[in-house]
Amino acid sequence: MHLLEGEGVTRYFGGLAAVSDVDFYVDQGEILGLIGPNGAGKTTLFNLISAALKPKPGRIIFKGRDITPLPAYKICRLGIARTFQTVKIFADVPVIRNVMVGALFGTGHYVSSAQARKKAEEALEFVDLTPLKDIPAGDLTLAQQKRLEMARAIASEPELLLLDELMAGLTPTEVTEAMSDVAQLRSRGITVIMIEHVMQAIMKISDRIIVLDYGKKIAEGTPEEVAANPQVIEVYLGEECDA
Amino acid sequence: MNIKRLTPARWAASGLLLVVFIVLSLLPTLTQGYLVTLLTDILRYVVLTVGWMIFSGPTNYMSLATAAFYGVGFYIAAVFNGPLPFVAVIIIAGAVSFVMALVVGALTLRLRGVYFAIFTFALTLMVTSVVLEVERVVTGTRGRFVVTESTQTAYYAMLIVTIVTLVMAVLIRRSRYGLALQSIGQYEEAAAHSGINVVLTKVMVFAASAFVMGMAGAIIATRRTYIDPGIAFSLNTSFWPVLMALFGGMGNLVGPVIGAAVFTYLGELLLTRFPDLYMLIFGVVLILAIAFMPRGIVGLAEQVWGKIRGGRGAPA
Amino acid sequence: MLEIEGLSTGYGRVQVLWDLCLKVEEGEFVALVGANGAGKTTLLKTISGVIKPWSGSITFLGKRIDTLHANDIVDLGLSHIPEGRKLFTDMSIKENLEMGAYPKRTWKERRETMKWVFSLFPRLEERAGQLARTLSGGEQQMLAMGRGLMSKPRLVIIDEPSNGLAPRVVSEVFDILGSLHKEGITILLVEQNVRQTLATADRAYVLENGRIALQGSCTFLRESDHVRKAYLGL
Amino acid sequence: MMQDEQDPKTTEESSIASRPVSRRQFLKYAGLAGAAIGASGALGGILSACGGEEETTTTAAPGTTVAAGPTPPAQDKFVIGGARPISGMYAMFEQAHFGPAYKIWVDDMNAAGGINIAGKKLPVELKVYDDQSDLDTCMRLMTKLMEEDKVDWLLGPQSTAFLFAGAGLAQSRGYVLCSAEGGATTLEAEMAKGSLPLFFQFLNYSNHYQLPVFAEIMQELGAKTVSIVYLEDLHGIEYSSQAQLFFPSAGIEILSSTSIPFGIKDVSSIVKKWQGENPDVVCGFVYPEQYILVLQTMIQLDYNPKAYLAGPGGSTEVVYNVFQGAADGIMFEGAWSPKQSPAAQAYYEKFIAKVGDKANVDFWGPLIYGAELEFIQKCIEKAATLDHQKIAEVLRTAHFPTIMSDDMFMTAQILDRSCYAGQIGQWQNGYPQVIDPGAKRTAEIWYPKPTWKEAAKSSTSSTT
Amino acid sequence: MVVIRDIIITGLLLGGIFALVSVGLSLQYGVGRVMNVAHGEFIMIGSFVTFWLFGSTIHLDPLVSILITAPLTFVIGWILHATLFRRLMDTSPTLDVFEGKSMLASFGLLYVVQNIARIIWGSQNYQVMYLNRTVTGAQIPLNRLVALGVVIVIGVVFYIFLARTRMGKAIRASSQDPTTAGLMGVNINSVLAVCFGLGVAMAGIAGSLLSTLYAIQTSMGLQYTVIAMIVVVLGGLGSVSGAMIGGVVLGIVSQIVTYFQPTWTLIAYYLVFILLLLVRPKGIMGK
Repeated sequence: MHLLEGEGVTRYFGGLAAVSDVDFYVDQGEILGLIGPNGAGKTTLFNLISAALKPKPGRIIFKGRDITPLPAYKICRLGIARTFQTVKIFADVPVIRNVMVGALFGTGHYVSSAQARKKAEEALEFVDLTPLKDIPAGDLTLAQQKRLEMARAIASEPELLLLDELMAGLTPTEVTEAMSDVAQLRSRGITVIMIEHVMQAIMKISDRIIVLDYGKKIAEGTPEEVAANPQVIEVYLGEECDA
Repeated sequence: MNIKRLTPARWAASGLLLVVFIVLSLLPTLTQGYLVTLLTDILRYVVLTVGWMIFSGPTNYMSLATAAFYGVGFYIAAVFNGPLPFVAVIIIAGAVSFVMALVVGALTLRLRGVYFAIFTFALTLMVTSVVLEVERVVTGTRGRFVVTESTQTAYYAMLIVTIVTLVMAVLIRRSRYGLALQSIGQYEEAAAHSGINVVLTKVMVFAASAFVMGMAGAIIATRRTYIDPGIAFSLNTSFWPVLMALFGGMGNLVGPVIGAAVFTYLGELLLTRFPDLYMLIFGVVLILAIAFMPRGIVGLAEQVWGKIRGGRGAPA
Repeated sequence: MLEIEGLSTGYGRVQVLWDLCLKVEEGEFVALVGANGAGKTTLLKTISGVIKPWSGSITFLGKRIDTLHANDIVDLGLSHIPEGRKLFTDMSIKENLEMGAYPKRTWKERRETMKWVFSLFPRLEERAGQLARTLSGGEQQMLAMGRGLMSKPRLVIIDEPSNGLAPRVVSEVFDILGSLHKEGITILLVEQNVRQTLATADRAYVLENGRIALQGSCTFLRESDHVRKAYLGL
Repeated sequence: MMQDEQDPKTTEESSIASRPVSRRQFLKYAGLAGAAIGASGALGGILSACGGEEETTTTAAPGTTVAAGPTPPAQDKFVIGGARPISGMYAMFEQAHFGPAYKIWVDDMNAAGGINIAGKKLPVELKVYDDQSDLDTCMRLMTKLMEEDKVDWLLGPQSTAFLFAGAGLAQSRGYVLCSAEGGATTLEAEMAKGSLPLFFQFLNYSNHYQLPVFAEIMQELGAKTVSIVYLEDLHGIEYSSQAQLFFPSAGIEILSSTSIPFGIKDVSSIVKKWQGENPDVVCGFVYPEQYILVLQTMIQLDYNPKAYLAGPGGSTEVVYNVFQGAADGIMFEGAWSPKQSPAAQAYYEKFIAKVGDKANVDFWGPLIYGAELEFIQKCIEKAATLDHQKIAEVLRTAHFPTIMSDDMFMTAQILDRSCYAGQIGQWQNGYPQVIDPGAKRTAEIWYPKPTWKEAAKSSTSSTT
Repeated sequence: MVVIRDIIITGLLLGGIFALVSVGLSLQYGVGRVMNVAHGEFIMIGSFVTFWLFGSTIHLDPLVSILITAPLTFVIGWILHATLFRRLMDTSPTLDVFEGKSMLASFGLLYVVQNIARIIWGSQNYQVMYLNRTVTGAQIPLNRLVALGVVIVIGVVFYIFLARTRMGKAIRASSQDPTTAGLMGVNINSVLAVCFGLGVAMAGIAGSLLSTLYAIQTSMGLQYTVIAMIVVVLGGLGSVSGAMIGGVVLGIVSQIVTYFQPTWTLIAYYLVFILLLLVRPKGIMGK
């Protein structure tokens, strides 16, 4: 049984298919990369998995259970946490309390404030934000805010983590760090689906990659397979135009 | 776990608060007469403003339904005070407002921004019209006589409701639900994806704030001898708590309390000194406050204090 | 023509651009590349006056523009074609183009200018009366570019024109940029499609985390390992 | 002196339906409060407060400074206070009907050197607060006037609902409240029960005189049928329900009775209904805003009943002027006429001088208020004290001549019917006439009323 | 049948009046995001200026007086936006905050305008008697017909203004995407001030006509604001044609209910409004 499975997942926006009949799965402990040009439907797919949107038609199955009809907060409590492409942090709330939200509400079982704080501190430690834990989250840099989102997601004890462009805007050094963070997540038993534009990172770290274009799945396979796929090269990297 | 956060400043503040409440609870024995009436009125606005803040402060949903919940409490008192003991009437009034807010909240809290404000505004008008029509058809008249309570009874009842409101506000603010509300206000979507049951949280807190509003209404009704729907559901009751909160500053709980107190007292002063110009002055003050004191009296005080202390004002 | 010095800015309390310097000479075709979130769009918005700089200066045609409002900057001959087209979807194509000629200087000549734009984008002329929202993605991008040209700019800054377009259309867009450049219009282009961008532009800046990480001629950059790694994952 | 002091259990609110507060209940509150504060000190405070409650709660009433017997008071002015609608929906009444009457009286009094209390002349000071036409504010300000400002005399609040609430409030503070402005049967019942011994009603209203008199007039004219429109407010509801009592017993059939809300914007369907019913008389128990709309619609649809009775505001020349004389022949609740007596003519001129515009004079209230104040003044002077209980005794029984009547007196705390200048008026050539049956009638009734066009043509309205 | 015909005709006429009092608010919210609670106060100002001119020695025709009330109210609106609302815009971090603050500030404005008017004109009821007859043959009141005519003219003129003129196009562009309109060279601040001024001017025009239809008094504003809010939300915030349709819908609903039970009229307004908000929060014409 796959950890998460999507069957014929489709979603239209005003006549245009943002995601069109996509089948996908991810297994326990895997890191799945999701790539494609801007507007290919990657974030929409995340929204469908995390129930920000409902697939019409299509089904999403998590650990053998059809979670399609569930509201977003229940999805989170079942163990699917996410981050956002455009950061959605609670800007006026201190960093630590941002993370505590995940710990208090996202786990699906009762967590005392003290436990939540402890968990939040651990999560912040993991993303290296401990020194900044008491300042308002809005004062962080964008890169730090991305990490904060990850911490908030981790604090909800997910089994599956959806990372949307975690590495956007990072310097090469930071990208390397972020990669090791993701690898560490896996060693903690967290399965990851990540959308990423930083190719070098996603190629290196993913076990498997799905390529979307115009809402359709055009390729799937190991990084090597995908990188060698001519269709992928054409749509994703742009036509080769020799100067 | 809160003990370690009780710094000397907090001790001092708590002590001061205690003194204030002791003075307030002894007051009717010290002075008889108008001050008690005025204080009851101020406390009423403290309850309404803080009640409004409990929900609308962190979530940024501007509710204009205060008059509806307050008015329902008002009416409950008109109908039941006398046959039932006063305490029961207050609690029933709160409970009915609570239930009403549950229903309203479940229906409307998906509306955002100005739509929510207009909806709650129209709701108040509709409740007024419906009650008016029901009274005309059922009782053949427009209003009702209310079994009254004495000035002091009403004062103490209002004081207790004020304390309940403040305690509730502090508890909600400190608790996980306060954090949840704040998260909802800042980014509703992210809150949902972090596991917060957004709808339930909003509706429950909305209803809790309606609870204290209903209680305040029931108490004031017993000071009025006679009421009718126009009196119970005055639109001012919806707008004033918002303005008072804004006037005092929405950053913390002190702001609304100060806002309500200063606003009510200032209003009274102008009303009696300049009866002809009162509303005009009031309007001008309001506009200036909104335009030039975005963080209210408390914000202004902090800024001034910051400047005095070391030239470094509070962040704008 | 355009000179940026020591520019810092951001949103709210978050700084996005750090002490940034950039120069575009008259007649140049300059590209600005960098990862998502590196600050490219922010930079363009700051140039065109949508975002106010925190510090630093922006000079256009010898005039400080960092204190001006967006509408005054257009008037000086700097046109910003925003990311995601940002068309007025409830207005017709003709009206969208007219809006492009909004500054008083160009409003009077809008009919002539429109003829010129139609000659660049013949498909727009065929559909002049249609609402902008009915166009396909490629046509919308054409319209956005056409609209940006209606103010007869000396400098066009253009943000991600290939975003979400089919490959064939993308090359069409680049062809048009090339021909505009040949007409003597100075261009500052932001793109993700690095390969094609570097093939078309003269010179490029690489933006990383709100700072210029690298700059040079496109030929040089195409050979750069850094660029290849960051963008192509090769 | 104070009723409350004799029975401390009922505390201050003895009037309409108060309930004594038991000590047990108070302990309950105290317990709750104490728990909430979490401080035993506060608990003690409330407990002691509770004890205080049972000792005395009455406020210093104006009479307390005055010793018994005709000793002049120590104070050197006589303050008369009121919470009045300076702004808001009732402001027009304050502007045109009531406010000027009070000011005239104060001016007159001061011109005469003040009010004479036991041989000492006290200048009169008027203290008016704006209640914004809001009952809540009004009650608070009335409390302030009584408890903090400790005024010597209290003006009644404006509008029936306010009066209901104010009567009990003043009663509880030991203040006499004389009201002209509004009133209703419900309050009369309370007065009959004896729970409002300090309340006196001067204005004529529905059951007590106006509708019975109107029924008499209709009988006299031979009108057999009536249609009613009334506003969904206390005045409208009150009048329409009284009409249901008085009209049928006078042999007049009510064809329909339609209620309308505030803010209605089209009444053509109602006027069309009347066209179908064709009643002899239409009664509009509505305020000027709706009255103007109803009349305008009737003119537009050219529907002209034989008589139309207008509610409050129908008696003002302002509203009459709106129709540029077409309203000639309209009857109104009221009423008095300057032609009635030299005193009325003199008061009319004084009133114009005060409001500055004769269009602003109302022909229902002012003469009554003028007479009311004159009557009160004479009663206070006769009582020779500021003790409200004693003044109330005088008010109950005294007979004085006033500008309205040679013999003005109260019957069961309500001004006697014989004292009024009139109950129903009619506009005739832009002039208000009293049309009560009998001696009070100042002109023959126009019946049927002229058509709208005739009226507009023939009128010598004051606008021209 | 006669009843149905009557309801439709009077409903249409009433709808015209409702549309008249609403178009201005629709414009103010649609483009400027100001939910102007003081909207009705400007209607009142228009009414009283017209009344005053009518009663003065020149005895100005109410329709002609629009030529005075409209520019006058426009200038008031323009100044208010250029000072108060622009400041609120500059100091508000988000659009939501601005909407809330501007609504509350306009509540203060309500007090100010109403009380200045009360000090000038007092609290009496007045009305301008004008064209108070029916169209011969049909029972259609002429003054209401004129009001309907004027609102149609306003609608058409405004439509042409929006469709044809440079400023009109700028307004449309700004209401769709203010930032991009700025990139086109549109001075957003001035467009917003003009729009707000136009909205207030429309209130002024409505006031001129209302003074011939209903009793006017200085406290009349709020009831028209409430009607306008309902109509505008019915039609979809920001849509001028929506305001027209919303007005007519409300007018006909009002006449149907008045026919059966007049006291339910207001309840029906609010009920229609509340149900519509729940079912279609963006209004009839909303997208």
